[in-house]
Amino acid sequence: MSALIWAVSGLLFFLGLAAVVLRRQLLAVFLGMELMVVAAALALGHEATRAAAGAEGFVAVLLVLAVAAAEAVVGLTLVLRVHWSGRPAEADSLRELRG
Amino acid sequence: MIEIPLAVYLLFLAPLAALAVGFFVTRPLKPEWTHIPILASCVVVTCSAASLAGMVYEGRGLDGTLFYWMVAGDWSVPFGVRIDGVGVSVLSMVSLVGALIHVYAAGYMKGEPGFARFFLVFHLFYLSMIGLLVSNNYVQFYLFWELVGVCSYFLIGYWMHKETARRAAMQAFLTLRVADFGLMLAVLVILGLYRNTRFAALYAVAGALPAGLLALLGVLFVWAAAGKSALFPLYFWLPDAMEGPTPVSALMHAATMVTAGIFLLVRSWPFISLVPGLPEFIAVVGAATAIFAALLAASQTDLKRILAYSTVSHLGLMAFGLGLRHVGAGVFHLVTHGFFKAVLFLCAGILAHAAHKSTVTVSEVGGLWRKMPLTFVCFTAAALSLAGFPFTAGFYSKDAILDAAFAHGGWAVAAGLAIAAGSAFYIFRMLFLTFFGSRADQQTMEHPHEAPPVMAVPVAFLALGAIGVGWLGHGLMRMLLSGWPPSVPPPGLTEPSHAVSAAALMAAALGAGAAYWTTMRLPSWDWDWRRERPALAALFAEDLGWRRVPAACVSSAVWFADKVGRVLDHDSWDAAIEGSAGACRRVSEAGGRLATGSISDSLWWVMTGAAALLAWAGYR
Amino acid sequence: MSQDLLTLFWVMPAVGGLCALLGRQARWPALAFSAATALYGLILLGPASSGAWHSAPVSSPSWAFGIRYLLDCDGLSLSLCWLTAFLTVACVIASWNKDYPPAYWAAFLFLESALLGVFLARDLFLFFVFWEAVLIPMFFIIGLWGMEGRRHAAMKFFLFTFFGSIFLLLGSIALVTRHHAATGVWTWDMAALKGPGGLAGLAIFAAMALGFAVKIPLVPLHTWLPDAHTEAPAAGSVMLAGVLLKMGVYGFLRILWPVFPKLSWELMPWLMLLAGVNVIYGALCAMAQKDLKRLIAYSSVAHLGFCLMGVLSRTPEGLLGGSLQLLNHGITTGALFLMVGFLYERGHRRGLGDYGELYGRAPWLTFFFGVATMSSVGLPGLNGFVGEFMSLIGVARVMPRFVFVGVIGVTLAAAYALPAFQSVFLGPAGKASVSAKVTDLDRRESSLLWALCGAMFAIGIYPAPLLRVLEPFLLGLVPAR
Amino acid sequence: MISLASVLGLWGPAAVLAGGSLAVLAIGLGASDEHRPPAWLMRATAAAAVLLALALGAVSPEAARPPLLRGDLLGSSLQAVFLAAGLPFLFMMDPADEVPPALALGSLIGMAIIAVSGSLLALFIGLELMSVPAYLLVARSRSPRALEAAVKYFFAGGAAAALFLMGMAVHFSAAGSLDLAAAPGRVGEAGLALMVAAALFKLGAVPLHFWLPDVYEASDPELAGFFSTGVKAAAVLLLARLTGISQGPILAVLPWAAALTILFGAAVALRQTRLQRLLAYSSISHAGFMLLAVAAWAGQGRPLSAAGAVFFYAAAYLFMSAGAFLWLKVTGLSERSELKGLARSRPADAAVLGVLLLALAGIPPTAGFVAKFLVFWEGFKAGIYAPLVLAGLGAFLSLGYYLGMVRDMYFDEPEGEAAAAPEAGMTRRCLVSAFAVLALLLGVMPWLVDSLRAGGSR
Repeated sequence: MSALIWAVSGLLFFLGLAAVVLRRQLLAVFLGMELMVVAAALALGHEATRAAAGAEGFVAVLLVLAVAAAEAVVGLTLVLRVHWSGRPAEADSLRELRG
Repeated sequence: MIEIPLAVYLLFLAPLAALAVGFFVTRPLKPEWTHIPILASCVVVTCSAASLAGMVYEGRGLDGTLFYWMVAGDWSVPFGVRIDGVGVSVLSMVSLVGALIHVYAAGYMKGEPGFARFFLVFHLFYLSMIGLLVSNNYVQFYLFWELVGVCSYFLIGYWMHKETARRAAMQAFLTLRVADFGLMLAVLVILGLYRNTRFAALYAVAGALPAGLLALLGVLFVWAAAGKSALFPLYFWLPDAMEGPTPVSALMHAATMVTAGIFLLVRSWPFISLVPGLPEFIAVVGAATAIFAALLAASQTDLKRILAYSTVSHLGLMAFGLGLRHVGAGVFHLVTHGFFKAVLFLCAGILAHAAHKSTVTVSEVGGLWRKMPLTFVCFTAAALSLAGFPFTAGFYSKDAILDAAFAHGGWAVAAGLAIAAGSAFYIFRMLFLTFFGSRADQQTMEHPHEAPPVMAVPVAFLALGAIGVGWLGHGLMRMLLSGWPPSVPPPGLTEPSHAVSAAALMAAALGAGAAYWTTMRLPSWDWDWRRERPALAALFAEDLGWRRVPAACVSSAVWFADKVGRVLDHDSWDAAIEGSAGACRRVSEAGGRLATGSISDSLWWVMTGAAALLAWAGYR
Repeated sequence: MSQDLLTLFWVMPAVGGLCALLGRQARWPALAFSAATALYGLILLGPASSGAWHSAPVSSPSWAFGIRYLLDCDGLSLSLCWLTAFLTVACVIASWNKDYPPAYWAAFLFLESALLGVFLARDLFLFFVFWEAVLIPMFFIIGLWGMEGRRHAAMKFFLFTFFGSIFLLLGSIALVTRHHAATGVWTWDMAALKGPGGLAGLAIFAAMALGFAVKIPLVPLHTWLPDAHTEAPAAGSVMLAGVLLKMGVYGFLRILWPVFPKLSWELMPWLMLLAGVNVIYGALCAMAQKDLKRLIAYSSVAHLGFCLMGVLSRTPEGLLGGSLQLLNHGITTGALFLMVGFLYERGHRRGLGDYGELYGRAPWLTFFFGVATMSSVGLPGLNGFVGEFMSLIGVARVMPRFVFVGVIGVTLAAAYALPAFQSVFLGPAGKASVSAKVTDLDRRESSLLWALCGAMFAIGIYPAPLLRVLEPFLLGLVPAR
Repeated sequence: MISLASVLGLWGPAAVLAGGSLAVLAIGLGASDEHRPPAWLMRATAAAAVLLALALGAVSPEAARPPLLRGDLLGSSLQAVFLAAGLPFLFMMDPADEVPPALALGSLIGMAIIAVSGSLLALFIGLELMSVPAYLLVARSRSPRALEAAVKYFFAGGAAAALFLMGMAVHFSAAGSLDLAAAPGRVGEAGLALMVAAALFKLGAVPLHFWLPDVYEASDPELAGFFSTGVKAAAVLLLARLTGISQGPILAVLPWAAALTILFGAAVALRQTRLQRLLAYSSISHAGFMLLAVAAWAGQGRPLSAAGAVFFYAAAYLFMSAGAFLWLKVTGLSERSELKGLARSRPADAAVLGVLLLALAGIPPTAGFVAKFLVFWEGFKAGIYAPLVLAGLGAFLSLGYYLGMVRDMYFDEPEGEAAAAPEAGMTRRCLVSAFAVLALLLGVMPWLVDSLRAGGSR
């Protein structure tokens, strides 16, 4: 059972990773990031059931989701600011800082 | 501690005091009086040399230390004095001839702009020559040996405005420096193995030295002597050194400095004589130099250059005598040569002084014996002594060498006779061209006048010496015995058999006759062969091509230095290091370009970094 | 008490530097403090020669890891301190009537205080701090008041020495940690440290030797020297050649020999080879130079090669000769650079062909330059000869065949020094020559040179007292073979 | 039983900071739009909160065992460093509204949590709490490219956080608990690797550093100063905590990563023309040295005596780097070419920057030298020789630009008219020169390390 969960979590993590690295649009990258966080949360939740240390795992999942939410707020505002500034929300449009 | 007599201290202190007074007192205040304290010190030195000679004559030699010069823990180099036969005999000649030449110089150099500078350096040379003759260990010997070289640089180059004088001074100094390489290496090798270079200590252990070391030391000493005493390979600086004023030529390049080389050989004789074949080698080199130089002397037109080549020839002769293991004969000829060569140089000086030029060529003089009788008489006396006519000093000392040549037999006899004939030829050619019948195309001097007394008197004294010194031969030999290292056969002076004297006289007469025939009978012969065969004349002017060798050495050294200095050091190695800074810049720019600024690239790098860490953790 | 006396010795110039910085007229405090330091140095002779400092009680508390503020002064250190102090006074006087800002005078005093620190420090860490602190003032002296290419020369000087001192630092740390591993004691005292044997010892020795070699300079690492000397101001080159080059050989003597007695003896032939290359290479490069200062710089490379040869031989004559030659080279090359500075002040040119026939216009300058050239060529009777000759005796006692190279170096010395002297002072004045502008030395300059030439003659004629001062520490380095 | 002292010691700083941030926000909200509260008030309250946190931090907590939290000396000393880093940031901040001080306090809270965290979860929360306010602070900077930098920082930081999470999960599966305890087996080590990667990202170690130059260049100088000192000290602490739970394989890679970071940072900084970007790359190089210090400390089995090097480097770097960045703010220079001939036009400023640069280069007698010496010292004791030699070469390379800037200032003639010096207040100039003096003094009086060593060996 746990192998299946870990496979799903690994797959999700890898998909998120691929999105982060390969996709051009910022939102797609953001989604990839969230996907990786969710994969980690899934793994954590599963392990929490098995672990003997009580509720530590579950508390961790809750806190991770809270932190992910906070991150999302900040991330989306930044992406929107880029959009409003007239530049396409693409990774390539933000290349002035170089060298 | 051996009680050191006052005379020894005077030898050093008098010149030092004179130099101090000269430099600090008379030079700034009254430059033309600089020679007064210096002449006084010459007198003091000559007297103390005479007293030491008397002391040694009675057999009381001396070898003591004045003070410790270099010191390092238990090791030290003393600054000492060794008064023995060899040293004192040459010392007395040098001090006497030197003093007289000082007097002569006072007259000759009067009115010269650098009068004070000249006399100070001249006397410093005098002091260092004396120091060299009385020092008791090789390090101190090397000290004065180098000092003499430096003084010769400043004296030859006295007339700095003349380009030829400057080049001659530089050539002399560098050649002597190359020769001193040998002496310094020898002294260092001795110090390296024995930590002590006192002559007394080394003579005692001379027999026990390993053969290889002895050979090396011998060769090095000969190399050093060849430089200083102008033997064959390194003689070319001496003729050019005539650029200096005549007193310099007289003192240095006739009587004293050039004999230092021979003196070194005599001082190191216990080592040289133990090396099989080395004395013969010296004899061959000496003879070759003598004949070669005599030939060249005969072809020169400048009076002083003739005498310069004659000095080279006679130094060769001394080396020849030494080489034939007749040390006494060599030293005796050294002493007599000092006198008559000085007279010849001083007379040439008087002629030049009269013509108001630094030097005079043969074509400018002629038929002067009536106008300058005293100079003529002194010149002739010295010329006879040089050629070796009976009852002159040269006769006794030259015959002693010829006697050694006859004893050795074979090639030595031929060489001895050739030298005798050659030297007679060139000296009488000079005598006839200068003092008798003026040639048709000669420009005779306007109004030749006799030299002032301050120059004439010393010449006269020296001429007497040139004649009389010969009779002191036996006294000299007795003196040489005192302090002579026991391991070597004593330097005896055999009475030359009548046959030898006759043969020598015959050769000399032959030379004189040939000189008479070529100069008086065929008046223009001396000039004609030069015009008809310019190539031969040029060859002679270049010392039969030998002058090109040192010139080639110098230019190749400068070329090599430029290759190392400019090409290797500056253009390639330094450029490589500067280049490395450029390489850093290129790496830096490449690193900068790596940061493309796009988000996906930086994320890609983050992921690869994490993957690398993961792999590393997994792998270990 | 005794440590504080030594602290006062190196602090005095630093205080002087501060006064010079603050005061408007900087040259008077500079002269006052540098002269005071020089005189103070003489007072230290008494205790130094009797070795009173070494037994000084360890009063200073030890900072972390055994590092301690430890000063000591024996014959070798004291003589080098004298050289530093007197050369600084000479530099102050030499640049007296030039309108330099206060920072110039302060830089020289800070430089002097750092140099004194180097020669007095007995704690390896303290030695390193002073060793690096010397770089900053020298960097500014070359960079701010140098000639045309000063920017590049200052950077090259700093980077070269810094590169060497990184390895010196790594080597020192490795040495101390290895010493602790062997003896369990944290100490940085040079006298107490003993280097490990085997490969580790070799690595540490190589690292520290590299740090010192850059300073000597040993040939492959020497290319900073000609640039630094040519571009530094006259007084700057005097200090650079006079004292900074000595720190390298001093490092070998003070640290590497006592810490690695056996290893340094085994490595002696290789280092001797390097020193020999130094001598010949330096002389050949000097012969190829057209600029007077570059020529003297390369001659310093050759002279330092002799010092190193002497020091490497580990014989009484060699050690004392090498150390004496350090002082002699300081005096001789200091005088040469001073005079080139005076010449540059007048003619604003440094080339060999730019002058000629100066003996008429500047007889005293010619006399002093002649004496200095003869001393640098090694004429007996002057100081150069005594140092070089004793060094070569040391070499002859240890590697007889190698002394051939040394004597060739001595002969080559004449080949570059005398033609230079002759073309500048005696030779013909070409059409482009500026000899017309050259006037003779004034009283200030000639008094300076009289002192230096007096020292040359004194050491040349009677070196025994100075050799006795150097003896205490050096004779301890002679290995019991 | 949990004693009051330990609670105060552990929770105190974070709580006070939180209170301060709320107070600042309250003042901001309370005041209506017309009469805004005085600009300095917000920053003063924030600074007061930080000072109080510092005081509480000084109360050294015993090793209490409440859940999630565990304090030790290295934690409390590095906490002092990043709290101290906050002060100049707050002081030099342009007086706008209440948001930047609040964000700064938020970030400091995150760091305080890392300092006292006893479990991986607390570490993650601290990491995130430190980073998120930072994204916003960068976005609010005045530079036109601030937004671009903030976006880059956000996405890179987010990815790193995700990695950390995944590593935590993997480690949790192996260790069974989130405590900072070593997990058996290869799986635990793999999880740790991911977490260390995240820590290295935060520190700016080379392969993961590409975000750092852009962020430092676009943000205001005082913010960049805060990042280079405060955030980096926290990242070092995070890494130090993580090395505690490693069996060893990860520890072996740290020295090599450090050496690579030092060399790469110094090399690229050589040719930078914009000063803030140059200081960014130089801070990467210094991060490499701190990484080397941590590696040496961990290599020796994490003895407290070896922690002195980590602490002293962070402390010395605080003065040097913050000083340099604040110098840029005070003098308003931005291009390296503007430095030419500065010694003539503005000697005082040139002298201050000169001392700071010599300290950054690590030339005795400055604090930078003592810091580098300690790193070399601990490195040798830990036996990592080759990376040390590379670090030495890196220090040599860094001399190229540090000394290059000094050379430009002192030896060159000024090009073009000197940039008009902004009317920075005298107090700000004194602060910067104070930093320079401290950088010098720390080098000469290394008693600081002695006292720590004495404290540490207790």
